[in-house]
Amino acid sequence: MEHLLSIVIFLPMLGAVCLAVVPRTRIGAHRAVALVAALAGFAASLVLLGRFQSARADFQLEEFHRWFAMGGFQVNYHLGLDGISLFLVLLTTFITPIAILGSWSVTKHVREYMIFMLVLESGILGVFLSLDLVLFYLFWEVMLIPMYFLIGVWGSQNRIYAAVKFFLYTMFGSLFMLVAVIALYFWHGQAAGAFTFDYPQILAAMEAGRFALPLDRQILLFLAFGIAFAIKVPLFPFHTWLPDAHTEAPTAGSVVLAAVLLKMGTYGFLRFCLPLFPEASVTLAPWVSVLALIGIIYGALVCMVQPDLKRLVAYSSVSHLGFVMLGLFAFNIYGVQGATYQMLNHGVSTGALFLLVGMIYDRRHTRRIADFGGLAHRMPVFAALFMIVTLSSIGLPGLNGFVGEILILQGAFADNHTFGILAATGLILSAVYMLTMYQRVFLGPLNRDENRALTDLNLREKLTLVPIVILIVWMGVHSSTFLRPMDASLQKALVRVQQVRQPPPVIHEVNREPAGGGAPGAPAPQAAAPTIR
Amino acid sequence: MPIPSLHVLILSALLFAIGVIGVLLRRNLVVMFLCVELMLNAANLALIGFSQRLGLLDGQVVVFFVIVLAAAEAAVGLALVIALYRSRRTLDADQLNLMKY
Amino acid sequence: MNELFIPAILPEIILCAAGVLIMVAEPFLGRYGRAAGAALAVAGLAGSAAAVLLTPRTPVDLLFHGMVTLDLFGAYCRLLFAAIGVLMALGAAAYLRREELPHGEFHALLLFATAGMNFMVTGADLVMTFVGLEILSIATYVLAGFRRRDPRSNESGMKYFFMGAFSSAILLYGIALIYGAAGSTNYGAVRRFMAGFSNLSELPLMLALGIGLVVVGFSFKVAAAPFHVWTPDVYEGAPTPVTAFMSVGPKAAGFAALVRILFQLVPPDQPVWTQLLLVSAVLTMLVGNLGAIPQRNIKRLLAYSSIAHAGYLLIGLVTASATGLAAMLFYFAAYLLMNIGAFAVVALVSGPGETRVAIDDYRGLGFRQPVLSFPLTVCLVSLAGIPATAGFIGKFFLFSAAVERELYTLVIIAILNSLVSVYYYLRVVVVMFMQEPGEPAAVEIPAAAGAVIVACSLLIIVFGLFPSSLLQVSGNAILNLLGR
Amino acid sequence: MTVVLFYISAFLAVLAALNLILQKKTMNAALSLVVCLAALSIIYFILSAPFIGIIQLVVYAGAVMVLFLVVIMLLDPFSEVVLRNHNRLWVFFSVLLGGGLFALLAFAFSTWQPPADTPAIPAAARNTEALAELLFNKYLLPFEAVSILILVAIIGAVVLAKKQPPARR
Amino acid sequence: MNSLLLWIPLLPLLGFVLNGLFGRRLPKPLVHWIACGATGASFLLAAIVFQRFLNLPERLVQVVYFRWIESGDFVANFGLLLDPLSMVMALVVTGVGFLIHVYSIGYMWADDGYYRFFAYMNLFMFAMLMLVLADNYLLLFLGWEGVGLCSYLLIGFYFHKPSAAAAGKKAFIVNRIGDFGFVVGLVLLFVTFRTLDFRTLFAQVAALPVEAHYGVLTAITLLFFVGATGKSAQIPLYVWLPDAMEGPTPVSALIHAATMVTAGVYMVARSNPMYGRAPETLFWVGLVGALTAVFAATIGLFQRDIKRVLAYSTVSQLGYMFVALGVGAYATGIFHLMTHAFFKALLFLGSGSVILALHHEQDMQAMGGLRKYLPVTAATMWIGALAIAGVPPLAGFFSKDEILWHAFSGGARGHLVFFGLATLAAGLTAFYMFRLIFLTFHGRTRVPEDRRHHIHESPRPMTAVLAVLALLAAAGGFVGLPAWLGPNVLADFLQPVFAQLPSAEAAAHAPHDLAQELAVTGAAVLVGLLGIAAAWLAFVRRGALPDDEKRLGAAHRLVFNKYYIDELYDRAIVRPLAWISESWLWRIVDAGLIDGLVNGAGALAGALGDGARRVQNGLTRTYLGWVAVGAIGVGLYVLFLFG
Repeated sequence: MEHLLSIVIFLPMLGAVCLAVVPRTRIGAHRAVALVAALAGFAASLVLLGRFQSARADFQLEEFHRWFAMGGFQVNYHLGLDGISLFLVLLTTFITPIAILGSWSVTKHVREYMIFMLVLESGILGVFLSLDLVLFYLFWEVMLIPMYFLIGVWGSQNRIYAAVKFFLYTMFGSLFMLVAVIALYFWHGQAAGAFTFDYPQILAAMEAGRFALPLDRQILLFLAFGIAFAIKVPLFPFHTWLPDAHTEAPTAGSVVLAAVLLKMGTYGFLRFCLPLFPEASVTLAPWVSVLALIGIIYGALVCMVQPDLKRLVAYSSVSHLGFVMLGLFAFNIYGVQGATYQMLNHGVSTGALFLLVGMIYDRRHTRRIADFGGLAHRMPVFAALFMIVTLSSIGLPGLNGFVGEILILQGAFADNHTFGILAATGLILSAVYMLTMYQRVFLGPLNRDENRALTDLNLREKLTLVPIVILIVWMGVHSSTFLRPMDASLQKALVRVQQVRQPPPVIHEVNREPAGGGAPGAPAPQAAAPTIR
Repeated sequence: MPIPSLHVLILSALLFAIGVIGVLLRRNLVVMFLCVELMLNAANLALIGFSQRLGLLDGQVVVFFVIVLAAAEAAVGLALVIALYRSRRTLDADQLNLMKY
Repeated sequence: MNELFIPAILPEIILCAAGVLIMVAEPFLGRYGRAAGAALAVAGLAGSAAAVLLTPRTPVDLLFHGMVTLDLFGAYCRLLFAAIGVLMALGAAAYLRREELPHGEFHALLLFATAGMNFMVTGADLVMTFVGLEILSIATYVLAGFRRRDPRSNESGMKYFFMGAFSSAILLYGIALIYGAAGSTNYGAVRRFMAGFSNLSELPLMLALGIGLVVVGFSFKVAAAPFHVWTPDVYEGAPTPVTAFMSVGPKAAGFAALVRILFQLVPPDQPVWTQLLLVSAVLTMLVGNLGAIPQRNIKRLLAYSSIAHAGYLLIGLVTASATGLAAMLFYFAAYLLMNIGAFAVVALVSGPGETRVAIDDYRGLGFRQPVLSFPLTVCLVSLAGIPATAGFIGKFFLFSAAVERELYTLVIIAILNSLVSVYYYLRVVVVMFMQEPGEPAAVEIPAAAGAVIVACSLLIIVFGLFPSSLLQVSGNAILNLLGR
Repeated sequence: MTVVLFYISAFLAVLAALNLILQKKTMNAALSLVVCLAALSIIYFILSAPFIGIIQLVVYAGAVMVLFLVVIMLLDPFSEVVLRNHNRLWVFFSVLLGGGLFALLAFAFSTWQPPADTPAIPAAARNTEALAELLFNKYLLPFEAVSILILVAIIGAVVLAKKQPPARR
Repeated sequence: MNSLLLWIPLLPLLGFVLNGLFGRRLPKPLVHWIACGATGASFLLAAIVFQRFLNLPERLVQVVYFRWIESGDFVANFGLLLDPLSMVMALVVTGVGFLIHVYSIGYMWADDGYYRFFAYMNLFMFAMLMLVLADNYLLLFLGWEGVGLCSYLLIGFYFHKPSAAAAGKKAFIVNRIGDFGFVVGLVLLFVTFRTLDFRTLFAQVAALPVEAHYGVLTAITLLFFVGATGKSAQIPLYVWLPDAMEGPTPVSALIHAATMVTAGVYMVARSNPMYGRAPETLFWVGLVGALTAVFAATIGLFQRDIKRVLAYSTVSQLGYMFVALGVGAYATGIFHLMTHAFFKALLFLGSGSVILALHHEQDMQAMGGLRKYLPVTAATMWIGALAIAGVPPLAGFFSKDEILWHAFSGGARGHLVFFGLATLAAGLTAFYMFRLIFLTFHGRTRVPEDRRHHIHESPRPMTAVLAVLALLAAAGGFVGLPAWLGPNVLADFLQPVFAQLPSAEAAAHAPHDLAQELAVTGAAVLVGLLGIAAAWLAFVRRGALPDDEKRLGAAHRLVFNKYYIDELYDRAIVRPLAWISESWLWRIVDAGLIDGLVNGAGALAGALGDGARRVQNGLTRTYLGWVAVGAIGVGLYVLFLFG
């Protein structure tokens, strides 16, 4: 089983190959094969979970092969798993079968659809597991193509614009990343004497001091990597592809897009930007954080006025991912762990939201909020499930969203009080837009004739949602299942950036001051730390 | 008394320039072609001039090849002109703009 | 070793013999003529490839009194040309039948053109290179005007001819200047002559100008801006298989010749042409990519795309590094696969008389003709430089070479160009898969053409995922060329 | 004597060239080129390239130009437009380009410092012999290659110019 | 003990799960047996635990079950803390909760969403119990938000009514605004003390000297208080509570009177070690409480909807509790919380009984003279009204009197202002409560003829509950006798919780001027009686009706429309925000600016492309010109480099 990671990555691809030979007309078989392949992927990733050693911070289950070379250029096939990628992998393999199960409504070119879904899954898994920068880039880009097709072929009205926009936007960023990867290769090679694209090796050289990047270069590289990631996240103001893509994509496309694809961006920041360019990260953190904050508030505000369900959910992603970014750039364990947790949460919750919206879209072929109202009368189960997911999305304690949000807020606040406070407004705004939407769709009188004939969820639909709901509760109640294994790796990822930023301004003295509130009596080191009095 | 090679070369350059101007100015395909021939000949003259000045015969060999080439080019070029004329009934270069932009 | 070392030119001999044989045999073969012509062509090309492979490598570059050189670089290019020829011969057969074009002549000209290209890349003397170039050019003029009843083809041939003849004259003048300044047309001799000047600014202006004009001549061939102007018109009007050929064969040959001139005629450690090439590269990429955006005709689109690719390839020359040049060599191979693949599809879809060449004619092709649409998509994706394709690997190393030389601005421009290119390549994909299908365009797929299409797309992916061997070979070829 | 002859020929060549580009009638233009070629051939003789001079006369001015004349007569001998349809800008531009090229080349030539002592090249009968020596030894390969060139040209000319086969479709 | 404790909140949760998943298919009796059984069992458990608790040497139990959230040193356990305070709360919550569950059997019997109702109620019980039993702030916050959710669900229980749906949403969002403060306080707390656990935290806080002023503590406590204003409906976040009356009446009784809305009070009391060291905050707590008490009471004067009167009364009474907290009389605050739970639940349930009898008529204009139709209801409500008016010896008297006394005698800043306001509020309370009583039960009935014979007293379970609550409202006050009358059992019991710093109770129980205290008591009773008398004069003697109040003109309109505060919020915050979001952020920034830039870049590329291809004019000679230009360009380059 030393190829476990490869197996996880390529199992879906294998399924796609199998699908290619199933005759075109056997739609049932296409669905079954796809589902089985995706489930097999999930099973394989569970094996991964079983073999994962939580206490280790470094990469596990590594695979290393020489891949191709020209002259001195050596590109390797290097895979590895750590606490950061573990759950993202699991999330991917968990969401994909659900997304496939939620795509029964696709009747056009089912085989190709399923093939693209599976290839997409492979691509995403590759992104999370690659340790060679070129390999990473390869997977990063490859997964664009199936997504592009999924949006463009199986999407709704404005799909072509959305698909092309998605592709170009993402490509724009990632090309810069490619240049950065190459530049890093040379700079590392010139400094350390060994030319390699191997991420752990470069990092090790940095840690050992063999390779030190000056700040200006760090900033350049950070920006080049960062723009690719920021677009994927999407960080304000690079987000405008997302409402279009999410809205126009078919249900499963939106699900995968929201649940997993966006995480590639935040994952990138965490995996590459923070450890590789700590000084630049620290220097630019205020800017990133401000953008993240704008994203949180701006996304939420725009959400409030969206007339389209999917668009609303899409903008809510902007807001939620803003939280994640804010947490990452707080550079403390709460923030980063919360952010990582929030990635999973967002994957589960928003994925579920898109599934739910898809179910109602399948019935009514509209996503306009104004076309609904009072659906809870006809579809109580649906309404209840929607409610649970909504609550998860607005961070109700006891459900998954809260754990991430509170940790992020804690992290952000510990880092910068203002950021923390501003971010907390997201709590209010998310409740506003989600509950308003819920009210307009499900509550009130059932006053549209088209809605009277609606049927509640069928067994398949319930089956797609139940695992998610279970996960939502589980993650909300027993978060240590997930927090513990990622702990060591996250601590490690933070080491370098924390070394740069010292002393950490997180410890507060309870400052005593005279009754009149005059000069602070705090000793000098703490004087720099912001304190609320 | 030897001919100053500079003069030969200047002549060559002059002819070459005239050829270029002719190609650019004339619209008749055949005349344009003739101007191209003039350019080739200018090059030939330069080669001969160099050959003479350097005392190396290689230049003349090249000219030999160029003449052959010119013949071949003429054959193909004129065949193309004929084919074109058959389908378009014109020799105006400016009407050769079915494909543009 | 005997200077008249026949194995050195055996591939060309085989090619010419095969060409002549086709011409001679064709009238006697009657209805088998078509198949036999193609078969003979393929055999000839295969023979030439075999000859290349079997020829012992000699370090001597003074074969035939310094006319040709036998090195890895030349061998690599000749193999490439043989491959192009084979793909062309296979892919074009059905087209020739459909358009009722004289196939014997086509194949013969194809073989001769290949021979010409071979001379271009093996030539160690400007005269040899020039003659090779002219063989190639004249053959291509004819091929471009091959559909002689079609005014577009006439026009294409005519334009190409004029532009070609004009730039040949310039090239020739450049050769004259070099000859005059250095006293020789032999690469080695000129290089040694130049090596005598420690300071480059002492170089005779005439020599420099001569080299400049020679570079102009080949830049025309590779469609580097501003010498690219002929490309869209000529590509659009020429018969599609010929367009395919022109977009890969002469371009590769031109680049190979440029490499020889810039790194063998000019001492390789004196990259004096960098700025010029850089400007040209930038211009070429911009013109090609921007010009492609508004195109509605797929052949014209691919023409602009081929200009753009010339721009990318020029990056290899600009870097003047082993990495860049090797990347360029690799890119030749990748590029020939994707372009021939794409044009093969275009040729099939275009229909009798090449009437269906608008991009909109591809509407609904996607799921109806997957054997065409998916390979075409692969080709386009590869042209766009998206990973897991050979096109990506090529671009990756080209960009790497540029970064290695710290040509960051160039790289940024190049990647922005790639982005633009993605847009227009995707448009074709959009039309094929995503727009509502128009009238059914049932395209019959002949076996040979289908095989070419599928083979190209498969190889694109294979070389995209496992490029090692090809990279190694191209790297060695360049090291060999640079004498390292 | 030869010097005078050279300058006269040179003058003639330039004159003929100018006539070529200014002449209205295609036929006249072609004839001016013939004159120009002849003048050049004289110069070749003067510059100790008698063999090339003869070839120039026989092959070039003779055969090739005849080809041109035939084609001109075959096609549309009297249709011509010279400068009439051109805007002044284009004329200016063309002349500028030509002039620029000339200036460039002339400047390059003027800076040329040829080697001080050079062997005289064999002239007259020796010339042909020496040329042959060179052609069939050193330039054997290009010489052979040129034969392919001609072959290609023949094939091409035939393919392009032969009568249309009756349409079968 | 450990597992018993856990089952107190867990049983209702189980009830929720059962009813939530299967309730739709279960017969109604089973549904309410599950729900009431769970709550009842929970109450019993609480009682058993109480009994054992009393026997413990140290009355403090903390049990950690598992680690809920852990990141670095940020640890939040799932752990329960039982101390006198949470014990009292648990008893009140389960006790009142159980009664209201039983009441609901009758009240909700006819409703389609029977199972849903009970499921939500059980969930509420769980959340509320988590709130009071949590051993750390984060878990408290879980309960805090949980009760908010249940409040949302239950207010919007009649979701087909747009007003109900909107009211539910409003409640949630306004609560969230408060929670914003709470969360910020929470993170600040953690940043400061690196713990969220009550015991660890309070031990740290207790180690600080009392007399100093702590900026951070003031900030934390103020932020927590923001949370409390949301949950406990204080100015400025009280606006949701009146709207919350859209929910079924038992919900109003349980959640919006007896338990949930007191969570803020509980939380402040729970945090007393911190508040004790933040006198600035305490001042604000008291001030906000006092102002709210008066402000809400004035709005209550003119309301016509019987439940809205009670709602504003609740807001006002909550203000009272905060006054108590503000002067440092935590135990008194809790005492009032408890008595208020009894009498306000009673009043709400009574009004529910009225509403049920009148087929969901809530306007008091259409009531009157119901005494003879609904004798039990009338009698119990009389008791409740007397209790809230502070008539001795009913429960309200003791608690209110104690608050007034503490306000009067305490040393806190502004205590006399609080005292004045609170006394005023007491009078107003008495007035509007008896306005309610008189308008509803006395005078001539204004129920239309045809509907009169439908009026029946509520079924037995409901009246029984009313009776029990009346008993509690009447006698509940005796656990907190004033010092001159006897031992204050409750305060003594709670004493360990509030003993960490000198509290107002301690001061109050110290030897003091008995005459002064009696004077205050007398004044309070007098004010209450005055209020009752005024109401009697106006509505019995003069027989005024709500419609007649309109004659008061602008003042009435202003008060009746709740000072237009809702409209103010709408105009000042809600609409501008929506406008900015829609017109500016979305349409201009998003679609216009950013996408404009993106699409503009595309268009620019397209335009450039168009330009680039213009070069391709199809004319060979132009092309040749370009080649010549290129050649000259190369020449010039060469000239420049080598010339």
